Amino acid sequence: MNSIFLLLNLLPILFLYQFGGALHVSLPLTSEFTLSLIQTPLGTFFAYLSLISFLLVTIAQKSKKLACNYYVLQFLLSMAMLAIVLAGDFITFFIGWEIMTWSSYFLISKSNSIDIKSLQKYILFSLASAFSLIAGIVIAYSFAHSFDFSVISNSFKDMPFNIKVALIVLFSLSFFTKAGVIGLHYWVVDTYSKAPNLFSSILSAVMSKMGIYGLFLVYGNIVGYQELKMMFGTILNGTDFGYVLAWIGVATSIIATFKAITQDEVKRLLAYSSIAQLGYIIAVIGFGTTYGVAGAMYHTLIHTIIKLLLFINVAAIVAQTGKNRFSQLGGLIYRTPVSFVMLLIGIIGLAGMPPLGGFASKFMMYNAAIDTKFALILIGMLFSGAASFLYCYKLVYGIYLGHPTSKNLETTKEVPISYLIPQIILALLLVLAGTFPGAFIKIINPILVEFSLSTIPYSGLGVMNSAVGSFNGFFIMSAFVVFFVLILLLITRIKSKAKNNLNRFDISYCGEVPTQDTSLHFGFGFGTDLYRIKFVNAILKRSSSSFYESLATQTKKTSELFSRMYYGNIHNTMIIILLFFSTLFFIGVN
Amino acid sequence: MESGFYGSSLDGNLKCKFEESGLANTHEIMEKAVRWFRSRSIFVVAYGTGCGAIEMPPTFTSRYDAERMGVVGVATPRQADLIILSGYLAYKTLRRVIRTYEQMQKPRYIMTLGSCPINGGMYWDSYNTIKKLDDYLPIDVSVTGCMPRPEAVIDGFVLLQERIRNGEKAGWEKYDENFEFYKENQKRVLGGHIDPSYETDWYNLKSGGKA
Amino acid sequence: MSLGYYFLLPVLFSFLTPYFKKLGSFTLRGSSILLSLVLFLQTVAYVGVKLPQISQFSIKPPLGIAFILDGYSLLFLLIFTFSALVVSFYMYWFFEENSGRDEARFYVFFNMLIAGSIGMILSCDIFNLYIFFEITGICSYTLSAFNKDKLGLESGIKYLIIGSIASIFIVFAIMLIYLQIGTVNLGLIAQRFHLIDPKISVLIVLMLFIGFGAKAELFPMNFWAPDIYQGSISSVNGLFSSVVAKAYLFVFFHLFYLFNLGSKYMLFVMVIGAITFLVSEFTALNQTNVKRLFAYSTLGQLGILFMALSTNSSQTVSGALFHLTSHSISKLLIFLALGILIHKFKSAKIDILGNFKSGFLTIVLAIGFLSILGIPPFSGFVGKILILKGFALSQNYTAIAFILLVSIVEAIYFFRLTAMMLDKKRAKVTVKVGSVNYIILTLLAVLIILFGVYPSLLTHYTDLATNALLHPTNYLNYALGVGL
Amino acid sequence: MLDFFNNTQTIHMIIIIGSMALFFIGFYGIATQKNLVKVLVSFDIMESALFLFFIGLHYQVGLVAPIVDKNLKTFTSMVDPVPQAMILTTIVIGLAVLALGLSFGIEYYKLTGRNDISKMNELRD
Amino acid sequence: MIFQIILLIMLAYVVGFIYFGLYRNITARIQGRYGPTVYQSFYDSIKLFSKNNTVSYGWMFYLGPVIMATGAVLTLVLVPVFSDSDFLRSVTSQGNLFVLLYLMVLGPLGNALAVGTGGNPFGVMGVVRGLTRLIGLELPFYIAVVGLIIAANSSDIVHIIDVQKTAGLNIINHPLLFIGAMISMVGFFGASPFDIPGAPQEVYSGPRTEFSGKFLALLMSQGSLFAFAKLVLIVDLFLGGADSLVMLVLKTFTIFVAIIFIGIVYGRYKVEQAVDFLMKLPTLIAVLGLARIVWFG
Repeated sequence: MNSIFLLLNLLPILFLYQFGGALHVSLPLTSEFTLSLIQTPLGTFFAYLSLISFLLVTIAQKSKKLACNYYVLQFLLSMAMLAIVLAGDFITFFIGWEIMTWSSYFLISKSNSIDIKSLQKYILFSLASAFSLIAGIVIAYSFAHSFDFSVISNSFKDMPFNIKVALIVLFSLSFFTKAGVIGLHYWVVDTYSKAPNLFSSILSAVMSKMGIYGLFLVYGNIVGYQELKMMFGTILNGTDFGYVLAWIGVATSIIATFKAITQDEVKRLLAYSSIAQLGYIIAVIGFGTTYGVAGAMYHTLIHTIIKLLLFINVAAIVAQTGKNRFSQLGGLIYRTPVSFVMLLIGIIGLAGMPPLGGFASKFMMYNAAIDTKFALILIGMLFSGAASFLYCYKLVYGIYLGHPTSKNLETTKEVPISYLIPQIILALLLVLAGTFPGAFIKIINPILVEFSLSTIPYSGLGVMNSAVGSFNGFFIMSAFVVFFVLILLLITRIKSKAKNNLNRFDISYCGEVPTQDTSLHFGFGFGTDLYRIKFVNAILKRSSSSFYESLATQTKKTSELFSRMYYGNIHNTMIIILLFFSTLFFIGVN
Repeated sequence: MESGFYGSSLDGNLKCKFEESGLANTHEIMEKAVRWFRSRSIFVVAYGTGCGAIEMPPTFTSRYDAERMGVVGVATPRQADLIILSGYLAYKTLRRVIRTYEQMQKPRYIMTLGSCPINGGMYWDSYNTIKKLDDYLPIDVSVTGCMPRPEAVIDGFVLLQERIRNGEKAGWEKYDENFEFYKENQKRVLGGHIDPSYETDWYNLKSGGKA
Repeated sequence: MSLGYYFLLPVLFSFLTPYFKKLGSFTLRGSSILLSLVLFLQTVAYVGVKLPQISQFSIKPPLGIAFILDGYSLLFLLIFTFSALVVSFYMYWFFEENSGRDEARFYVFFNMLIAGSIGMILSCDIFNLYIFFEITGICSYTLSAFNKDKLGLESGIKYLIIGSIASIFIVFAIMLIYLQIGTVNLGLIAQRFHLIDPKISVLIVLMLFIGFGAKAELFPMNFWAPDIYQGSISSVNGLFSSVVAKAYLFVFFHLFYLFNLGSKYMLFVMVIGAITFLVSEFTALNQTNVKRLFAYSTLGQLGILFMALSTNSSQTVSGALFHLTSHSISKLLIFLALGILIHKFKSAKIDILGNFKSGFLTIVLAIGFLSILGIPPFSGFVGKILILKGFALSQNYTAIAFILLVSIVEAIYFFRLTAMMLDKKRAKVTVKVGSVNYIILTLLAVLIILFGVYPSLLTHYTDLATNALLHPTNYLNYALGVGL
Repeated sequence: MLDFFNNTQTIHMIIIIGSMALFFIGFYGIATQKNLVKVLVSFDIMESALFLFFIGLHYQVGLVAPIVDKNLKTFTSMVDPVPQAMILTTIVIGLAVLALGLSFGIEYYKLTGRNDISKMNELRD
Repeated sequence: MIFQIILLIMLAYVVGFIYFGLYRNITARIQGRYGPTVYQSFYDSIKLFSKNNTVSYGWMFYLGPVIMATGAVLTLVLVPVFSDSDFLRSVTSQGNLFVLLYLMVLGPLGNALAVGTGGNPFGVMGVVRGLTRLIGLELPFYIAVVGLIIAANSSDIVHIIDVQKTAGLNIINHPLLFIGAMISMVGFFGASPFDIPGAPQEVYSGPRTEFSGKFLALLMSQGSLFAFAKLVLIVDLFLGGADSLVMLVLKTFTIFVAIIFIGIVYGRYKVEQAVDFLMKLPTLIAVLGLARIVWFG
């Protein structure tokens, strides 16, 4: 079963490769709308991104015995995403969007840990996103009289200003919900953490990117960055619109970062981290400059790789140990060393450390912010980046380092090879992305042309150019490796009888002798300091849940109020009908 | 364990190479240099038992300033070269002291303050204090007095530095050589509940977990 | 074949039912299936024929009685006969499982119900329309009281009381019309309606509005509707939802557009529809009985249809008719599938029904739910997007926002049910679906997907229907007997 | 004196007033009465009022009933037959509904011992 | 080039150790003590390298200090040391200020892995405190750096140095940024009042709890390299770089002494106090400086 769907997942990649950018299909659905698929550089980028992610996740699923319908739904989901990114009109886009919504809903429901409340959260937010999208679509249609992207894009300039704003707000809301912007992220964490472990990787790595794709589509293609600039005016070197968007993104990333640190469940942490990373993308996506777009695009790529890697890693560990909390894990480094190295590479990328790809993408975004002189935005991004080290460390410490918190962790075996293969591929990609950041410029330039922005100069595979400085990823990577090896050689030459592999209880513990029962794992002590910092405490103690909970309560109350009318007294119903008639009659006659 | 005070500070192979190439003299010089550096930098973990604990702060602070001789306090036994036991040791304390001592990296030294660790002092007939610490742990320097003044403590440091410089046989070597002896004595006072010395290689154990 | 057979055949079968009963239950059930099949095939035969078609009895209209089949009624005819066919197959299974029930009573009124509903949409004479209205009404009262227990009888009585009020209003209206114009022919009435004194015409319109509105379950005249759904068996619920309510809706808008009422009335109906939609969807949230829940859902969908059909724009109306068709199919699917579950669990409480385990039922129910919510690639999506598109073209953004916002409320309970079906933690009871049900539910699900994937199949007919509804010139000509 | 009544206008006026009075009696009945039988009776009264109203308004002095017998000389001398036919049909329907309602009521009364329509509220969530 | 790198590392090693010796000495003098010799840190380092034993808890524990040292060396190599010479210019042009900002954290994070592997909860507590402190600590420094980058419109350090030649030193042009950066630097040097992560009394000297012998020596050595690199960075950013060794020593020493004097007179903040403080006054100062550049520059 797995192999069949592996091949099935491979097919669209080959198909796309075969077409090589010239795909243009249109299929009349009714006399009024046509389904059309057009391959643009932007769409192709996202198409490969999602398809390859699905392929890798399918490889990882080899060791799980999944039912056929799971694979079918997953394939449907991948096709829906393909439809979204290759869509040439809004109807195709929306159909793909909704199929994505429900097929993922059914996939999430296959998890063992899911409950109705989380499912409801997921689907309601997805539908709210979809309905906001369709509202935008029909409003655009009412002016353009077509669902076609190019037609809407052409007629956008002639729409009234308030309609333009309404369209941008509606589309943005829809895609923000998918990407999990703060305030609209209420569904994200529960869903990511309770979905099937491997499917979480798809949710975080690919599905949230559909929101990003939508934002690119709307800002870049439908509205156009030039038009955004003309509509809203400029501030510093960027647009007003971009500035507002950037604050939304930065707030998202800061708040989510702090929330991530205080999580005890591994996947919840990853979910918040995902929100935070998408916050970066949203922060720069509206700049409307070459480097803004490039940064957002590069971070999309890198975040997809990292989150796939991390979620697959965590899924493997959860499958292997049956534990999913930091307070229940720990000390796995000597039991599952390969997994540890993979996670390590992942978090180095996530933290945006130089030799790996994570840095190149962050560098691009920072440069975009400097280019537009959005200094405070840049500070916000750097700040959230600094805070993110804490959760990166929590991730690796809580699972792999420290002490095992239970007996069976001491006998855990290395995770199955099918989990490791995609991880190794992704880690290699991450290393390559850091070593040869210049390769990305070649990918991004056609997209920049599509958005009619200036392109980035290309000077060699290793060099990442930007408006305000460049760096040589290849040099830094090789220098790092060389210095590392040299220092390692040096330190191993000093034979000061390193007493290797000590008993894990032989630690400086104030003269005490810790035993099996001593709580030595600091997995749940993380982030407690944060509550005492006033600013962070203010973030942590607030939650969007109270708002949505009260919304739910209000809805329920309204519902109860209305259902009180339907109390089944036929006599009163009759009187109401008669009164209604009389009222209407008097209104009508007068 | 190599003979010689400096232990394996230099690579064994390197030493052989020195000797083969007729540079034994160089080796000698390096040995001396290492000993000198060791004597100039002594990291102390101050185990404040008994009344001597009060003498240590003045020793390290402005008035007597042990730091000028390279003697500086650290928090963990892993980093320390010297442990100062500043008074009588109850059995309970002894257990911790042994643990701490064994966690220190060789070369490691013990310095005691006052008479209690030497002969029990005023606790000579106590039911739960150690009378003669040297039976349980090898003492390098005993500073006598009840209590010794900081000057005396500093004198003890100087003595220790001299002994290190001269390459005299130190307590930790005795401990290694007479390990069984010391363990027997420790067992006698601590009963059967002697702390593990962590000889087992936990991380390579297939079954894992057992110390 | 004359249109009269649409009425005559069911009535004939209805009267022959005691005879069929003597021949055995298989014949009885088979006769109903045969009747539905014949009617459906006859309707299918009309597809592609030049419309409108007229069948006159003895005297030619406007004096005589006639049945007219135009594009608008053809669509409804297809829905009704198809629903009848599906329900008759379902009832075959139902009576197999529940032997000992009064089968003959059901079939008598079932056949008559079809006759009445079809008569209502074909009749071009307001008095005949009233008669069919009453026939449908009486049959529905009896069918809703098919379970002769407390609940069934209560629902029968309630339905009967409401029906009586509605019929009094309609009779009054018809009398006033006749007094003013002196005719009962719809064509003539439409032609001369503007001649009536405005005050009287307001009264007439209001009376018709109350009469048909109360039956078509409009707020605030629909407080009875959930009770009726709760008290009757689920196949009858399916009939009520996809046939009876739609028949009243048909007449409502048929008269609405024939009388060519002004935009003030349109706005009024739209607002009433919107309120119906809002109130019903919110109320549905609070339900624990699955039949009541879907009754409210039906009311809500009728609300949308009222909103959309009253716009007088061909885009919206066409979309609404598409949505109506898809809603009929979906609700039929849902009620029939629920019928299987209710039969198994002997209860209609959601908490209890959620414990079933059947992959097939889960899939078809999910398809039904998604379709009603208007999620692609199911047929409901096409209907909803067409409606929204229509509203967008008339730049009625309030309606769009309203529909979308309330749809989220609708989604709450639909997905609560879905989540309950998918919940692994519940104690699961395996439910076997018989082969008959397997076939009909699959058929319905396939239709939902088919119309969603290939809407041109249906849009052709909805466009025809829209044209016939909004521009009834041909219909009027036929009704007036011009050129016959 | 009696000629005054032999006037179409007057008769129509009386019929309108009378039938409306009857109608509102029925109206009052369904608005206030909770006994199922009384409600059904009220409906019947309302219907009857409508019938009277309709038939009455089509009556004109000097015209005969549209029944083909020897009194009927010309078609112009009879009242409009359509209302008559309609009312006949309607009466039949009304009767059927009434009968059905009463039978429901009887069955219900047998099961529960109640016939108060405002207390029929077992159908609720 | 390789020769130059070795030269630079040796220079940094020597200067760094001497600075740390001076640090201890000056501290002692301020406290009214005689204090150790200037070379004391060097003695400590040799002694630790020559310890007979060193505990290790496995390969990650082994690699941690190595990663940290690598980070320090890489940082050192990428900071332009001399302003007007080609000394290592081909190397420094491969990176930029952002690379440095992140490289400065790479080492500590690498070491944190080793601390975690060591399994000592006190060590991890120290790491967590350090990372928490980092949230506040980096803020003023980042603002200062961003301000300078925007002012020079380049993240290339050499360019920032060159700009100062014509436009005057950044310490004069942007004093607010300098103040912010200096307060951060106090923390980066692990000086009071921001020295909570390694508090010996509370968390058993924090991240270094389990390190002994050559690992501790390596950590100390990289610390001095790193300190030198940071000082050179500050000099490059605010004092226009140094064109000769004498100027370099002079300028770095001035900065160093300033940091010592700030650090020595304060007690130790708790971690939340430290972050709270850093988020308020220094950040405000730096933001004001930044606003001046962005809006009025």
